[in-house]
Amino acid sequence: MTLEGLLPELAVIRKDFPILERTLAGGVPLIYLDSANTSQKPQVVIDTMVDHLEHHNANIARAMHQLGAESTEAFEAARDKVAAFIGAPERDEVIFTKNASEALNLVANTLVWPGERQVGPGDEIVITEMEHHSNIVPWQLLTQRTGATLRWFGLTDDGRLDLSTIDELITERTKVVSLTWVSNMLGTINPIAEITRKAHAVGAIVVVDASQAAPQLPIDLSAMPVEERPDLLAFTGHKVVGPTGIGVLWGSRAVLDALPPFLGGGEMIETVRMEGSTYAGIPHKFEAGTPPIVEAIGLGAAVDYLAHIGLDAIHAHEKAITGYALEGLRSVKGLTVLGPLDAAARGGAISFELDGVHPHDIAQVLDSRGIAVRAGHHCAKPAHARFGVQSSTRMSSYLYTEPREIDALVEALEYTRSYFKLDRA
Amino acid sequence: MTLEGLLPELAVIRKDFPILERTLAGGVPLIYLDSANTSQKPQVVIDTMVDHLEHHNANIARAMHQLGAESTEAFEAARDKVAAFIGAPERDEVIFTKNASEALNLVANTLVWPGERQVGPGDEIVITEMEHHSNIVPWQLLTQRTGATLRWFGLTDDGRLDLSTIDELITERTKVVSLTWVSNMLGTINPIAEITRKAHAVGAIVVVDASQAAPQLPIDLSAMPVEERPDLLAFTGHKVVGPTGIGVLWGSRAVLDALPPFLGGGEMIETVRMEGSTYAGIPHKFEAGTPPIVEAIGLGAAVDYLAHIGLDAIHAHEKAITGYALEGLRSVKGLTVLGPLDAAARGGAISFELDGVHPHDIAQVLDSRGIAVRAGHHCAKPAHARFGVQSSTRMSSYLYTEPREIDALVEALEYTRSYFKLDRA
Amino acid sequence: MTAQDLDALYQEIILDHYKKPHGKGLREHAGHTAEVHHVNPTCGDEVTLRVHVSDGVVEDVSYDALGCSISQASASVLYDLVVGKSVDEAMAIHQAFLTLMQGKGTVEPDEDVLEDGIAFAGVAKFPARVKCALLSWMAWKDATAQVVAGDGDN
Amino acid sequence: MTAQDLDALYQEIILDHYKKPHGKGLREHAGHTAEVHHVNPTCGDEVTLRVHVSDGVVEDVSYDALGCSISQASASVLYDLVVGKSVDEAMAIHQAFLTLMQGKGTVEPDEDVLEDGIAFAGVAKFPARVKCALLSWMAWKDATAQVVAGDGDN
Ligand SMILES: Cc1ncc(COP(=O)(O)O)c(C=O)c1O
Ligand SMILES: Cc1ncc(COP(=O)(O)O)c(C=O)c1O
Repeated sequence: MTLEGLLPELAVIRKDFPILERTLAGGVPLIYLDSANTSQKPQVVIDTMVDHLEHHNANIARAMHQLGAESTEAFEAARDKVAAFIGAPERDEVIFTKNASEALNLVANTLVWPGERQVGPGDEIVITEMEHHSNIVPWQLLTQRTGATLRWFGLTDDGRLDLSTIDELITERTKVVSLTWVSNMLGTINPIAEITRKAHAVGAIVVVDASQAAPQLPIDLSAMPVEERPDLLAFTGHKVVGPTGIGVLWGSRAVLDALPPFLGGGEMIETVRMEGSTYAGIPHKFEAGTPPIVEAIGLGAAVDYLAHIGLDAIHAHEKAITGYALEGLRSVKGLTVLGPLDAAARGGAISFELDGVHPHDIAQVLDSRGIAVRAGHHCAKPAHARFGVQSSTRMSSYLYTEPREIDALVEALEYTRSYFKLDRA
Repeated sequence: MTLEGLLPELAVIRKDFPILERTLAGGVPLIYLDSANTSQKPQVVIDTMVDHLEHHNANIARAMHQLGAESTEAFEAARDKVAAFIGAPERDEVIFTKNASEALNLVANTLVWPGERQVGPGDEIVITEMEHHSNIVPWQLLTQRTGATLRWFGLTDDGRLDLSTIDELITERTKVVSLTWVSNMLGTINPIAEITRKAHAVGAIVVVDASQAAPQLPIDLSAMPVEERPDLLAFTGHKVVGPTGIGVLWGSRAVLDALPPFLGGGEMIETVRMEGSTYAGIPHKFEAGTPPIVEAIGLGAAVDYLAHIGLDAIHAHEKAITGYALEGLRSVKGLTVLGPLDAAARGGAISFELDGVHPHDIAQVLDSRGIAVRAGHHCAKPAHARFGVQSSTRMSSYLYTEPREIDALVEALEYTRSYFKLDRA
Repeated sequence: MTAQDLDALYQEIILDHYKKPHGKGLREHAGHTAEVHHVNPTCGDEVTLRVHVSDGVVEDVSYDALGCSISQASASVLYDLVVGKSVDEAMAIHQAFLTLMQGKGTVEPDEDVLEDGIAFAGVAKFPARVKCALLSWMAWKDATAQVVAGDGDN
Repeated sequence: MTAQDLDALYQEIILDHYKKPHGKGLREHAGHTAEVHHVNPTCGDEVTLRVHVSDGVVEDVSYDALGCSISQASASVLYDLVVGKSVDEAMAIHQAFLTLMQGKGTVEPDEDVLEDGIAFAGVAKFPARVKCALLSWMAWKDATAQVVAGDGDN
């Protein structure tokens, strides 16, 4: 079957991902619909890492020998690739962390300490009810520790941000607005530009969690008008076909320079004396210790791979698959999708409920047919609470997903209904 | 040539490390003497990572499907392997971080916040003048931020801890003693048991930086008498033939339970509500976000590899090579070794000065002959300052180092002397 | 898992308990009771469980649980197995259930002790689901320990 | 690097400047001066450098430097090249040296402008050493900018 917008070379792309050849217990082939959780890795990412480990491995920056120079060059080239991937105004504004969670904590953690941007009692931090726990807990810790107040954008019934309260939420007291670009549970794409403009008008900084956006939306920070450009943006390597152990924090030089150091140690210093130390400039200031070298290099290969296919094409593919999936899911009796129903206005993660079957049980039946989905709260408990559900089942596609996999999902959901004898109850 | 104590299967072991086949510019074979900076990786570590990425990749804990179960099992098995490697009393006391630096910062960072162990004005933290920057800067940040005082063990002229001041340093005011087990610059092996006993007697906790110890000394925490067992111990994956992007913090359950959370986010929570969150037990409490999954799995393979060869055998090998190297270096005119001269009492990192040539220039000449050493301050500026030097050259061996590589180093140092015409000056 | 594994997991007995759980709901009691709230952090399953003990006998176990079929059914089976037993007997049953669940599918359950609980033998093969089956049992143990220690209301 | 590269890096001129650096030492001056301290964080090389400008002319550059042959020689060459020149001329020379060093070995140096500085062409091929060569030049630019902006002592 062909669908408008699908990647033309889909069969070729699938060949790039060795795991897609896997068969599971009972000889069932794998149907991987859990890419919002973590994406699969193309051969080129794996090979790049292997080549590094087998031929160029050395510590970076500090090593003067040839392996050290090769390793440093590969690591810094990865920074250039990531900078290009998000259109960063400056390559030194790209900081490597271990995942998106660390990137978000880096920001929340350093805002506690003396500096231009220090947060204190009376200040307000605004987040949203659809955030991933990694963009909630750091701010809860920050506000508990500083006496600042945490405020929340609510959600509309169809899973969008409720912007009707924006003027009460974003005020002169607001120091930081932190929100996700694309929801990992509801799929919602948030109006980052509008909110950033509003936050900047009151002098607040904006942190964008791009963990779900980076895999599927073209991002070009340089092309954004400054008023609408977030000050900080985080994403995670393993969701953009890169390895685990690597994440990215991009920040404008002005804001990063104004933050005090996060972790202290090797590589982040200018000089260390017993009486006190001074720190290196960005990006090194925030990269204490031996960084995830081979992981950064793998991430460089990953974003190159995505860029080669083209983020516009990937986005179109996601939209096509998501639209097809929404349609298919609608045909299943008793199934309710949480979040926007318009494929054009959302990302590729679709969470749903099926009357009478708990998400774990759905996932288990699906798994017996080789279909991998996620069941649970997807690290978004407040969003689940908002919709009065304790957990949900989530399917999430990516550039390697085929329509026939969606067909298999829909069929397996029908099977689940019959397995649990829902029509007899 | 054979030397007492060398690993019997040295030639076979070398074959396990693909990079050792590398030739450099001009066809010169690689002589890698920079293992204290980062170690090379055996094929089994690389293959384990590739197998995971190609066949089992999935996010852990949260994923209920077969790939998720395989990935979780492999990740948690890696924790068991690491626990066994250091003889941890409990496997849940092993926390995965991104490197040793993060592990040390985790401790220094959480001691700032309310909890049984909170540090405040008047409290004292004791470290030593031979620490790596990663075990200095976190404590400088902690003391600056809490009003506590940082105190230092000095060094003797032959590069050992000056224990004569121990009674003035470790007192009722001491809350934490943090020190390296083996110095990455001087090679010194510190009397951890003695210092821990002393610190415990005054109720202080002891943090041991085992970044250089873990690669070469057998560690068995369970076998240590409790009074002499450190409370926390950190090391880094890339120095124990594992990948970058992974480090370990071991801590006794009692101390880890008493520390507040470090980074907030997915996986470290029990429940998240808008009004506040509660946290999971160890180890998850300290593992926010998607952990370095494939890196932990690679580290598991790495410590298994080392354990298979045997840490006693590796330690004996290191001693033999270090003794041989100390002897060879002594033959070079104008060369001074910094640190203890007795191979039995030190680790395998040997830093030295060569009269009349700057360390960079030495490293450069060595590099033209394929010999990789480190030149600089080795992230130990206070220790360099203590010995009145700004930088030094460091050779460091590991389980794959052969005596002929030491011969090549000595010969290249002679060549360096002639290249810079030292005898004519 | 295969389709066969699936059937081993979802035994009829489990599905029956799931559809018609025994003892569900929170009940008030005079005397020694303790209430606990346990959560499975990974999936969000929750249980609030109250234990009422009198003269060393488990008089009632009442609970409010949100979760999958396995976790619901296991609370129901727990209720059947421990109510009316002495605390010691009940703890022994708890131990038998724990042993079964942690046995990775290798432990042969004793029907005399575990009754409907033997249906959970299939669950033991799925590490991800063992936590579901144990949620209410762990909560029960915790609450009972509190009553016995006198921490509960009395 | 090969033995040939090594010779390209350590040209005689560089080694001569290293052994007998020109203008080394910190000197006191009345009038417009500024002092800066720069460090190469990776290797620890350090320079304290003082610039004395009068009537738009670089009257003196005095320095105290700890570092390798490349960094020492480049401070010496810097001294030769900029002292006595107008600030504008000196800045142009600085720019030419910078271009050479950042050219990865592809830039052909102009001997009329850079004099002994052309010996650093070989260094440009070694990224790890470019920083050494630039340390004092960056310090000089920083200090000179401060004097010109009037931030220095006067
Ligand atoms: C003694 C010591 N401590 C800490 C570290 C820091 O390790 P990492 O850079 O992997 O965090 C190192 C190595 O660089 C070390 O040698
Ligand atoms: C929206 C969002 N934010 C943050 C994260 C955290 O990413 P990581 O677990 O890699 O830190 C995730 C993924 O789990 C996510 O989907």
